[in-house]
Amino acid sequence: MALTTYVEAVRQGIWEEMERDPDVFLIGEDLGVYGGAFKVTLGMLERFGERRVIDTPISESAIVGAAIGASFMGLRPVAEMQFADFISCAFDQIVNFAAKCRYRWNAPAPIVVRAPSGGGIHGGPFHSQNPEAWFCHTPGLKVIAPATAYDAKGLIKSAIRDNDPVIFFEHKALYRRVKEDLPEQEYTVPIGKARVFREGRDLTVVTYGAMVYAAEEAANELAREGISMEIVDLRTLLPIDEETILASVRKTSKAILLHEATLTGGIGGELAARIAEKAFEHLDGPVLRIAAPDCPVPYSPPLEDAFLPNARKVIEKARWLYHY
Amino acid sequence: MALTTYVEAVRQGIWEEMERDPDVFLIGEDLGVYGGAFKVTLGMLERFGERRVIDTPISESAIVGAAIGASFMGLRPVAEMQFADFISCAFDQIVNFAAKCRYRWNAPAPIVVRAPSGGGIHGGPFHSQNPEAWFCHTPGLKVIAPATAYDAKGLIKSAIRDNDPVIFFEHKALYRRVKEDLPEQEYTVPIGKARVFREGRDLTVVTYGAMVYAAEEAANELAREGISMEIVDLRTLLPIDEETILASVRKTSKAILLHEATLTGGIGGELAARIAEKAFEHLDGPVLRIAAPDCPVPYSPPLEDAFLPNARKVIEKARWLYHY
Amino acid sequence: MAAVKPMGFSAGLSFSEALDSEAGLARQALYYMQLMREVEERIERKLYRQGKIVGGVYVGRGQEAICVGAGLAAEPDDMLFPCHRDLALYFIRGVHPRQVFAQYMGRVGGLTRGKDGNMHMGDLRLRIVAIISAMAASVPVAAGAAMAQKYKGSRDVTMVFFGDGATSRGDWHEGINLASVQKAPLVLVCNNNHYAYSTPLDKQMACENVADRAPGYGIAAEIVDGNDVFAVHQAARRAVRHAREGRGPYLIECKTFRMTGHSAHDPGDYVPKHLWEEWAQKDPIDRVRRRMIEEGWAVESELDAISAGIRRDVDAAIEWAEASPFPDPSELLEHVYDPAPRSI
Amino acid sequence: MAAVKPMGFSAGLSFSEALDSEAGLARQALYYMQLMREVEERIERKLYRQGKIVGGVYVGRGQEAICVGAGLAAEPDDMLFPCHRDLALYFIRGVHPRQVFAQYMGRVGGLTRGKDGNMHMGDLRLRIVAIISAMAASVPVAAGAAMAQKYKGSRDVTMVFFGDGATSRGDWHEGINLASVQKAPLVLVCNNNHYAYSTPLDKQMACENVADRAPGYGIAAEIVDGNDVFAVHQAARRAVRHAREGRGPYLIECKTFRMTGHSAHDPGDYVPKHLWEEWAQKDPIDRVRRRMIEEGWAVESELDAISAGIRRDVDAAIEWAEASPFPDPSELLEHVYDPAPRSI
Ligand SMILES: Cc1ncc(C[n+]2csc(CCOP(=O)(O)OP(=O)(O)O)c2C)c(N)n1
Ligand SMILES: Cc1ncc(C[n+]2csc(CCOP(=O)(O)OP(=O)(O)O)c2C)c(N)n1
Ligand SMILES: [Mg+2]
Ligand SMILES: [Mg+2]
Repeated sequence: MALTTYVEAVRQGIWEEMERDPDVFLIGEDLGVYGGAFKVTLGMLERFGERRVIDTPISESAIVGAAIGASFMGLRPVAEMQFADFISCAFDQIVNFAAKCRYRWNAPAPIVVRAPSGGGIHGGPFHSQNPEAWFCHTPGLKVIAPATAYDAKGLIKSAIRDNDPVIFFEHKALYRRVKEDLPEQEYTVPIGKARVFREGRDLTVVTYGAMVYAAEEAANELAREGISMEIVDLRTLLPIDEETILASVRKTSKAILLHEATLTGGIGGELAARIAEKAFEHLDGPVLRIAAPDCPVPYSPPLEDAFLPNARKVIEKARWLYHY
Repeated sequence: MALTTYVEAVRQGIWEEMERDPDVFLIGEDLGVYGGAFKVTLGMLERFGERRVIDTPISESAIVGAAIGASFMGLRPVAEMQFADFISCAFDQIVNFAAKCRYRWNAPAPIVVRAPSGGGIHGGPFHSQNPEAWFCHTPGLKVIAPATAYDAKGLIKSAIRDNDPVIFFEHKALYRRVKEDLPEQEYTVPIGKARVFREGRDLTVVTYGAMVYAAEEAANELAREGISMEIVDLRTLLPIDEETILASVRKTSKAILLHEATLTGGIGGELAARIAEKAFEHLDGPVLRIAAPDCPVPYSPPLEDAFLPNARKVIEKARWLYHY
Repeated sequence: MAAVKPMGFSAGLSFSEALDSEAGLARQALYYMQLMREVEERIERKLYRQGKIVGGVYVGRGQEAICVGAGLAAEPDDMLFPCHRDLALYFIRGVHPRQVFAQYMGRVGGLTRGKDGNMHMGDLRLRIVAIISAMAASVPVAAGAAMAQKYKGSRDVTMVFFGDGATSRGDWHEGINLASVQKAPLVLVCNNNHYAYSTPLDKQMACENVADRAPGYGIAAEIVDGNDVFAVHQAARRAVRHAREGRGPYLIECKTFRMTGHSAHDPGDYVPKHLWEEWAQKDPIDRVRRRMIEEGWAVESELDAISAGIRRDVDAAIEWAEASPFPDPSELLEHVYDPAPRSI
Repeated sequence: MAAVKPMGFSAGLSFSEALDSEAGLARQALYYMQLMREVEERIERKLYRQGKIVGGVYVGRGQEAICVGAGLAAEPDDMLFPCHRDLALYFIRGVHPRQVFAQYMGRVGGLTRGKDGNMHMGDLRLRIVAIISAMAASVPVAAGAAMAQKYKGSRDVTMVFFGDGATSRGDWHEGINLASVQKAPLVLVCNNNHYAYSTPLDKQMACENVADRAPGYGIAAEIVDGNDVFAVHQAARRAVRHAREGRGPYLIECKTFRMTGHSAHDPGDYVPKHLWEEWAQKDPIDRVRRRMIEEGWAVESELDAISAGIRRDVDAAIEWAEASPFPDPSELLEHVYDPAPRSI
């Protein structure tokens, strides 16, 4: 059976939802003829027509704003930011309007904003960011960041069906690197549920997105040294699946939070806080974080390599923590 | 001697810098004739003229963008957002451009963006937010949130002189509530230094802005019960003065992080993470956070009262932690 | 065009006349304009000063002809996006004044149950989208609503209201441009009241009229006397027809003046006195009233009776609102998310 | 107007002729256009395919007349805000091609020492502001630079470059509007190449020309043949003069065509073939060259020698760039903040 890439998984998920529900439509830049900057929407114009695959001017705020407006009318818009970095141009519409509509006046805004994020592609300061933490600090939103093709497909489908606004981060470096066997039958993956990606005894790494693979590589290496590392893949970043995280940490007694986004103010802080409060009695060592350092994402390979967290950095910290 | 309010302290600080440096100018909405929505710039048009007190159209992104452009030319712009809530309209200019200029191409962007923030004034979901965490997750920015009139004046002066972009949060509920004796002579307050607002032995509350007073009220009450609570007022939120925080927690062994912004993804997480990593061995109890719950800021008084953290909530948690 | 079915809060008022006759329009328009004025006067000049209003107060005094004239040109299925000086739109759609008072007082009887306040209210069932506080943010949202109307093949249109100040925002530009490229059925109603807060027009824009921007979007536009409810209404009808016919957005610029400060805490003393005086002569309510009497559509006593009826209704509405309870703190965390997600 | 003092990388070229004569302009323009074309061809068609370029590649092939024609109308103290197809502006300001190659390869010899890449470069000493990746975000920033020029009472102006696509962004609107209200000395140069990535003009805007938006801002504007470097230059001179005289912003819309895909990884196969063919006839470099020979300003062999000089310079520049080291990882955290804050 043919393996499905991460990018193809997202595409399939959207495609299936477009087939299933005539109210689902796409809005963004260069989605139609071009199939999107990363070709996620390739072929959709031919299949679904201009009515449901809307190429817009370069107007991120209007793309999101229009999606919200259409969602009030019963439609299910899937908006694309060409790069996650440009989501800051639509920030007000997302955090001040979409996130609050239900709360303020009981008006659901079931939109999905897709945002290809992440580094490792030499995109430099404007095409590599991981801006998820901003949105995790915005009640009313849901935030998703799948690591596997299986989850990418299952979660984009759930996101489209969800009745709340969802920010959906797709990691660019995984688009073509990750390949999996996907089920023939339809499936969805529930929002708000983390997954134990790999079981382990000695310590827990909580992570998501591309860093799941850095953790995996580290775990393989550590296993050879007899260190058994559990990996929790968050999948959904908001709401946080605290239960799964705490269960793992209570089991292993040691926690590392790992993300590609920069350290200060990143999601690692939130997770550490929850662990330090709610698993305090179970902790056998300091709660560690591994993240990119506090600077923009640099362009040149030696700088970007130094910037990005990787297996080596995880191994070092994990060893230290194991021996703590 | 006359007491100086917090709002007047900010005003004096800006005024003095305008007198001192002809390159300092103001840009924003309704600053001139009207003196600003909160009257921070009252009288400045008369004193400094239209050239240096620029009323703009309703264009937050252009206000910040123009400030950055002017800063490249050697000027020292002080931009005002009428309410901090509208800073999301200028988000891209701040986080993607101002924050990265020095790093990307060695071009300093010494701007100050002033943003009246915070609840307790029945402003509802659009006029009460505390959006500081977004900016604390943006390397290249400095973020300030004074609690006292003394610090408000000293820090706005430092912010204007600083060579990096500064987001300066002024808490609206403190504007007229806080009154202090200020020194006759000129002074500044250094950016990046927290302050032990009140010394204590038994536990530490790390906080900032209006919550310093909630902590103080709680500390007074707890003192009567024989519980001695130390209060650290961060003053600068980025860069974080880790040293002062850790010193306090190592001394008291117990930490509560308190902020008015909503819990998840708030600065409390970052602080908790640093404590749980770097003061782990000193901790005699879980690291606790007190913050607004994860929802928009509601309008109606009973809801807003339930939303805002206050002395009572601090007392409860502090008691629990003390007896832990 | 079918007349909008109004509530007619005041028992004494009959809406039998169709909007198609000027006399009929005059009656309905006068009613809604007066109701708006009365409700806002109570809020601003009484309840606010009594400390009964929880937050800020922004009124549309002197501008009532705009939302009333335009609002009466919309059909019940059309979407409305009011701005902060368009209170009458709510009444036209059947919101009761008591709900508005309760809203301003933060009571559960308000449209948002105290979650949000003052004019920040909406109800999708009534096809009114709540104000978005960031000026002009509603324009792209309205563009999307209009695009959805087209998507669904309906004949409905969307009407979005904003001030001159809002036109400086990037969202205004992006929203209109997108709507125009998409030929979405969007009617744009600008209340150009010459000020944005304290900022006069010449500090906001270097062109003479907001409508001068329409050619840059390839959209139709016209300028009307915003204090003449008949003129506004006719323009709005043209605009609605244009949009309904699939010819894309249509901008109406209504020249008017804000007869108050920006909000209840602003005396507006930056406004040259002569402007207050000039514009007071053009009061849109006086004008309709005078015309109705001149044309013989009504006699003075009849109109006085309507005013009296409104005052009585408003008295009762305030009483109702004051009796409406504050929300219970237990409601604080309700409706942040969908409590019962669609099963998937 | 004083001629810009150019670098003249190629030893064989003399810049003695002033820009005021058409012949002089032609020589300089041809040189910069050819240099830009040669550098970009090497980057896109050689180095990129050899995997030596680190990130994406966007070139201005076929559009060189715009940045060259406009850039030569600016004086050295004027501020420039290039967009991503305006490489020659850097050369005009004295950036050496080797720095550009090093920049694209992520080496320390690039303008940003590898911190940023490709055309994302700038240098305040040369009065070139680095590209802001978000389209049109540079417009408010340029407005601010122009406001500062006025603030300081200088006679300098600011020139900002952008494409048709950028004009849909809110920042474009806010920035021009603010600059206009402030009568800031801002020259706006639009390269209207009929596409934004894969999106043709009619999906971006419903008016015919970008310049149709100028009246909405009360600014002067003109439309020129963007493939005619003489026309662009004269328009830019008018614009600069207008701005320098304190008459506010001036928009030049240069009609042109992008003779490539959006970037090196885009074959651009959504572009109708006939458009490529039509526009190939209008190549701005061919046109200057032909005219120079027709007018007798130069003979063919002379021009060939210049081309050859450029090729040699570029060969050497690439060699230099490839020898430039990658940045050391220890530089990662440099310059996030001011390392030595002004003492306060
Ligand atoms: C983006 C944004 N910035 C600032 C404000 C604060 N504010 C509220 S109303 C207003 C003036 C609006 O002027 P205009 O659009 O002309 O409407 P008017 O009040 O005159 O009816 C301002 C500046 C806001 N609501 N949104
Ligand atoms: C705000 C924003 N959205 C999307 C992009 C991605 N992007 C880069 S260039 C481009 C097209 C630009 O078109 P135009 O302004 O016409 O310039 P051209 O490339 O045609 O010269 C797009 C969509 C971006 N850079 N910024
Ligand atoms: Mg106005
Ligand atoms: Mg273009």
